[in-house]
Amino acid sequence: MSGKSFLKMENVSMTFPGIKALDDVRLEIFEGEVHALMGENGAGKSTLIKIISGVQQPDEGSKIFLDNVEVRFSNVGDSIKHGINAIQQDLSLFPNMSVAENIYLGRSKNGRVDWKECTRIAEEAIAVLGISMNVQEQLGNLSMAKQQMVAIARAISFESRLLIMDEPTATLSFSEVKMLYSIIEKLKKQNIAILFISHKLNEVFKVSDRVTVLKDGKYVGCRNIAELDENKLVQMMVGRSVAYASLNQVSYAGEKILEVNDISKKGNYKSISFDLHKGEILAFTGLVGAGRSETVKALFGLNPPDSGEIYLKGKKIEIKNVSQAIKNKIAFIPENRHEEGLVLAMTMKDNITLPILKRLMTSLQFINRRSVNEETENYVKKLNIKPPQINKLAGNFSGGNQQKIAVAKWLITDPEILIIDEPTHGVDIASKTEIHRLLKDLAKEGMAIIMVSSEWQEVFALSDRVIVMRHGRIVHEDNTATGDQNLMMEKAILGGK
Amino acid sequence: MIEKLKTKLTLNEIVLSGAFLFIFLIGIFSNENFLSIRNILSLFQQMSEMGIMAMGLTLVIITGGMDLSSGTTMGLCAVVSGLCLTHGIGLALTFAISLSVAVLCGILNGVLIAVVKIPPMIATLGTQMFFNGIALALSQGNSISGIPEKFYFLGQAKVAGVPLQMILLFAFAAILFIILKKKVIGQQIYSIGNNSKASLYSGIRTTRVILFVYIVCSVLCCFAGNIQVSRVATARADMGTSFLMICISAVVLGGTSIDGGNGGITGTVVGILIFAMIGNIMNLVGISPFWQQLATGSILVLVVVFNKTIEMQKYKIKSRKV
Amino acid sequence: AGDDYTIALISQQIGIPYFETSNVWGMEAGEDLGCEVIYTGPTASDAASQANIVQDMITKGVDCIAISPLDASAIEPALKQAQEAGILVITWDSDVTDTSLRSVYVNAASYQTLGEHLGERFAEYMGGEGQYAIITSVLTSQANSEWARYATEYMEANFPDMERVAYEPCDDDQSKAYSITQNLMIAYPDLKGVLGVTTPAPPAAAQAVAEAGRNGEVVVTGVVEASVAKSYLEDGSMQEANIWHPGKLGYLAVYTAKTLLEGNEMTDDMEVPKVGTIDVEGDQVIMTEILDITAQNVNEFDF
Amino acid sequence: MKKILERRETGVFLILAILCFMLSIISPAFLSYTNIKNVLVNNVPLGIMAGGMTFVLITAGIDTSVASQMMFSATWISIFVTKSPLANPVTVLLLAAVIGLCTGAVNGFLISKFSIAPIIVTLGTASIYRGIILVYTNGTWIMNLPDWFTNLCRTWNMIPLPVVYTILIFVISAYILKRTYFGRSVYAIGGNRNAAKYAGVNIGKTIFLTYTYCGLMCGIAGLVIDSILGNCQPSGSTGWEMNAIAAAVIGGTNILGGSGTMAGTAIGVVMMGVIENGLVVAHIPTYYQKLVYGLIILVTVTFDVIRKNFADSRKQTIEMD
Ligand SMILES: Nc1ncnc2c1ncn2[C@@H]1O[C@H](COP(=O)(O)OP(=O)(O)OP(=O)(O)O)[C@@H](O)[C@H]1O
Ligand SMILES: Nc1ncnc2c1ncn2[C@@H]1O[C@H](COP(=O)(O)OP(=O)(O)OP(=O)(O)O)[C@@H](O)[C@H]1O
Ligand SMILES: [Mg+2]
Ligand SMILES: [Mg+2]
Repeated sequence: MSGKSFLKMENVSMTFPGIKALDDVRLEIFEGEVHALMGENGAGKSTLIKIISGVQQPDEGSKIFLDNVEVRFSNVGDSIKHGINAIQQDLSLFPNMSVAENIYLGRSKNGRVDWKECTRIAEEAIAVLGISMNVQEQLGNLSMAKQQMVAIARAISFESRLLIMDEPTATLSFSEVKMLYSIIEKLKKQNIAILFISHKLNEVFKVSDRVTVLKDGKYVGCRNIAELDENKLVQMMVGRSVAYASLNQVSYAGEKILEVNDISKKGNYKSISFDLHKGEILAFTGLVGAGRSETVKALFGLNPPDSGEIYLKGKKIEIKNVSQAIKNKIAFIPENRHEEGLVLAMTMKDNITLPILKRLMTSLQFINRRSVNEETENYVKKLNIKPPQINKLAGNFSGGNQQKIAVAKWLITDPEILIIDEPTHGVDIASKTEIHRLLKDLAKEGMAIIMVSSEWQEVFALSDRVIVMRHGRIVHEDNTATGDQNLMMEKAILGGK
Repeated sequence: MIEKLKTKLTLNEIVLSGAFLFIFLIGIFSNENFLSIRNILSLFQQMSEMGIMAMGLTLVIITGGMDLSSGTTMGLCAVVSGLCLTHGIGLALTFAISLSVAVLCGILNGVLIAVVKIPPMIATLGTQMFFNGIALALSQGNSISGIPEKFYFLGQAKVAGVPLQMILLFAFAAILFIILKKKVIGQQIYSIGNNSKASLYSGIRTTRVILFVYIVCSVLCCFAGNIQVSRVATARADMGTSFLMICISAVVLGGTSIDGGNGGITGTVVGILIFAMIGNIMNLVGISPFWQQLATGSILVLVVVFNKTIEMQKYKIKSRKV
Repeated sequence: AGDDYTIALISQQIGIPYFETSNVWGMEAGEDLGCEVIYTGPTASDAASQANIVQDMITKGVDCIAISPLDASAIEPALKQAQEAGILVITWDSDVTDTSLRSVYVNAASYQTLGEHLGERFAEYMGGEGQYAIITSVLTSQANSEWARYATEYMEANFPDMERVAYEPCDDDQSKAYSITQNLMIAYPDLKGVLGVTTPAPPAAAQAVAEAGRNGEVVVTGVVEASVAKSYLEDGSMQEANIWHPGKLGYLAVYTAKTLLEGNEMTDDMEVPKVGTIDVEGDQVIMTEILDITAQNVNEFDF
Repeated sequence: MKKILERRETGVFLILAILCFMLSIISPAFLSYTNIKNVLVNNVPLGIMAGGMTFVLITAGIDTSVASQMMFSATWISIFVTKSPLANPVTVLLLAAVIGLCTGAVNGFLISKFSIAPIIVTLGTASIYRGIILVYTNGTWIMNLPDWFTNLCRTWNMIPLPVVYTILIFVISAYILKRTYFGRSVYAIGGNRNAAKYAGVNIGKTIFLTYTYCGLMCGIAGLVIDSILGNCQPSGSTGWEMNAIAAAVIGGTNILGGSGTMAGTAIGVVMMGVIENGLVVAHIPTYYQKLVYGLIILVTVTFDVIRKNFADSRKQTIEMD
């Protein structure tokens, strides 16, 4: 692959107060190639693409060339004009607007909005994806997966020469991912370059032609994918090799702790029944939008069922709100750590101790700073949170470490049942293995864990039992070790009989 | 020393102290009476009602909320106290009744906001009119005079030369300071202001905390109302209604972010003090109160803009250095 | 320097035409008499902030506080402090409940006198019968409420055929007074008169009446300055304005203050320059008549 | 048809219709031409302000200075028409527009340039604008505006002109919101600010223009209120900013940004006017009017939020067979 150079960046640096997110980075993208950008959490990938798409301006001295002409993007409009479009990491859409308008917005620069044109463009874009959707529907009414598809439709509907995707597959499951692959193929044929960010190595090897690796804001190297294998790539990213071991051989399952009997909620989940044992990791999987999050939220009092029963250690309980769930020693780590998991503007120690603050009091009923620090440091060590600065704001940690903080925050409550939704969502490979090991250790100590995951690799590597959901129902249940993986996938896509 | 201060104080605190000193100096040079003990004490006496109300608002605003009804809550409590007192009800019982009315107001606000989930601005805009309506209906629009003299202690008594309400102001400030900085509920208030969803998932009873905050705010308004009733020996339904905007301005001037999540009591007290000093100085110098309005608005805008400018500047310098 | 007195002339609310007239004349009195007059007052009808202003005036060390209290009792604690500080306190325009707190009350007319006079004049235009409404400033305003009360009581006692159907506040906002009058004419089709006891009300009411084409059918009178009332009196939408001369009252307040500060006394039938002869009854200095301003004589007034 | 039923405005419109029906039973005069005209004309200045406020609220902002801006413009206009020989309908309209654009632009500049919370900026500028006119006029009224000026807002052949102007302004504003890039950017910013940025919307410029547009509305409202009343009270209309917000919110504008329409705001304004008028027409004693007023607003808003929460909780969050 030796196309013409489309985008070239040299000496790119980006400084935030107190941190240098990018330090003298370079990147070159050829026309019509798929270029992967890799690196650990916080390596600066998102920052780099924010610069390419004009969201942020780099430090002085940074150079960007398009077709070998130096350019400066002072806002997003500039980059769009040059044919650069991006799907940003966090879903960037407008819930109050129609699908059509979400796709159309940002186009009309001469002041007028042409609604017919708007509908036409949107319908075309949706058709390209090969799905059907009413484009007049308000976006907020759609499921997360469909919203992600709209984001993709939006990006490809522009006449772009470079399409940037920052972890587009993080919220997609494999059937949509497959569709994405074929779209990428199609775009490539039209000589459109694609810059692709993902933490899923298999994906990278599947679609990309070349890969650039960043580490701690610095340029590590750029290779043809053919020169690499997984080990070498991980070596480049992390600086050491990481074994992605399968941990599910050992099961620590003990006595039954939770029994869910035929719970239903209109429009959310239907006839859900399952058991959970101590020391067991039970995975809920399926396509995105299958209703897994809705189901597990029911156990945490966030989405109480209309009918059905829940038994904890043989006793019937009702979980109508979060505090009842907590009283029953259930913990829930939500899938979106920014919106739901962490208080980003508070320090790590305040985040971690938030749920148990009442226990850490002096005799005068004041917060005991010493025990807060001790407790936090205890978990920092236990989970190997880096950097171990307990007074750093949670928002200033990298993604993987933020996830660990979220985990720590709940472990500190010493739960009997831990529900974790997408435990490694957006987490880099090294941190991912650490989190996996951590979960397994917790199971070993007797904790019952329910894990929701869209990543098959993760499911098969970690869980003892799998429940496959589709359209709000359980369609399949099996032991991971002995079960037929292909059958499971099939069920998830096509549903049970 | 200065270096130490620099690391200890936030930017906003430095700017605020600067503004405070600046106005203080203007006061000293414009009128010889400004620094007299008498004036300082009367300054605090005048600002204490507003200060107490602003402290309640601070709590509410830290949770990311807003209480537009605080002024009319104050008027309602004042009228209730006035009616009780003029109908021969004893002091203790009067306080109890007035406080329960405040608690009810707080509960109504809290329920509308935390349970029904109406945006705070809208919910309290409604209760603002509603409480004022009740106060007017109760008092039939009259100002209630003939408050028994035994009630005067609250707003007119002095302890060792210091007005009682000034002592109350600082007592409340101290209590709220401790609650915010040292107590669990304080930390919960901040965390709700930062991310209420994450707080809920952390097991914080957000509904309760929000209820608590609105009740505290109403109770403080009740104190402010009773102090004013005692100070002017009259109760009127319109008491406190002119405080609202000044109090919100002072809270923000004091460094509490209107979006919630940060801020504190000290800043609010300084903010109110700045506004009170402006009025005081202008009265002493004999400038038309219309200028006060102009000055208050300008100070607010100037300080906030100044703050932001330095922040941006600092940001630039820092990024160049690293 | 002994005669270099500073007098604080404190009104109920600054920025409303009535008190601005007092302000202008009060300042003039200051110049004529060679003393410094500080005119001030709250920007909104807020009794507590008037008390704050009194406190600041005490601190400032003025020689005399001449105040028109917003609320007859709310101001008393502050005036007590003034007295304790040895400051001469007089009231003007309206009085305090505890009369021992001030030396003299410079009185244009008591609440009762003006209230009854308003009622009497209004009733005459109404022909002593029919439905009427009163528009006041805010429900909590003492002076306005008292005038309305005395006027109502007077009419109830003397004209049994008159019926007060509404009593509405206009927040001293003329656009609100205007729409209230319109609403009243709809709500009470037989409405025969609107009495405005606050200055923004009568002109706004008159305008609403004129626009409805009911000049004369609906009587409008009330408390309002000649200059504001002029055009409405002339086009027949307003019948009469009843008021004393607020400027002269301000002048007299300053004059009285200065006289008392110098250790002299105000005496009955005294001739005050620019004001005229005054009566003194006990501790009240009374500025005689209430003006009845009509289309015929409106040009004689300069305020 | 289903669309109409789903729309947020329909609910308020129904409440309004029921209210009007009840009032017309209590007093037949309520539905008379004169009364309807009065309600509409009297709420024209509020309506125009609420129109500007709608733009601001949709961006998730707030403008607490609208009443001050309106009186700021009203005061200078009244001085201009009474003093200047140049005054004629064209120059007055120009003046109103320029003043409004200026006051609005100051707000917009401070908010977009320094990214300060709008409520703070506008609280500050509200006192500044009001302070300036009060200091200048000393609070005295400006009386006897000339006939040609007041005739601008007279009723002409049974057609109240101010209402015509307002309809015109609302139609133009609705067009801007619905059909222009600027209008859609306003929604985008309120709906998801970051996403708007990523979509290439110039946030600063749009915010600046929004507040400037709101200022323009206030400037025109100042002209209209002068012309309707025939004189100008610089200290008047205090607290109207809250009424403007309430009108927009009752009309379905989301105070958290992202949604709202001019039609809704128009209904909200009429609703506020009808309540105020209705309290008098229904002979509710003065002392209880504010109580009833507050209660109606509280109930309307609560009802709407409960309806929405309920609808959300029943929402199909996943596709089920
Ligand atoms: N606005 C900001 N202010 C301060 N620091 C920032 C800001 N944005 C990013 N950073 C920091 O810059 C570094 C790079 O962040 P970036 O989001 O580019 O990482 P990433 O490679 O995309 O990671 P991930 O895989 O977790 O998405 C991180 O240390 C982050 O904390
Ligand atoms: N129409 C909608 N309105 C409101 N919230 C929605 C809607 N659709 C999805 N969500 C929320 O988005 C989140 C993810 O939704 P999704 O449809 O992906 O459910 P899921 O299958 O349970 O999640 P996942 O498979 O990604 O773990 C859920 O918390 C859900 O409540
Ligand atoms: Mg990233
Ligand atoms: Mg999910």
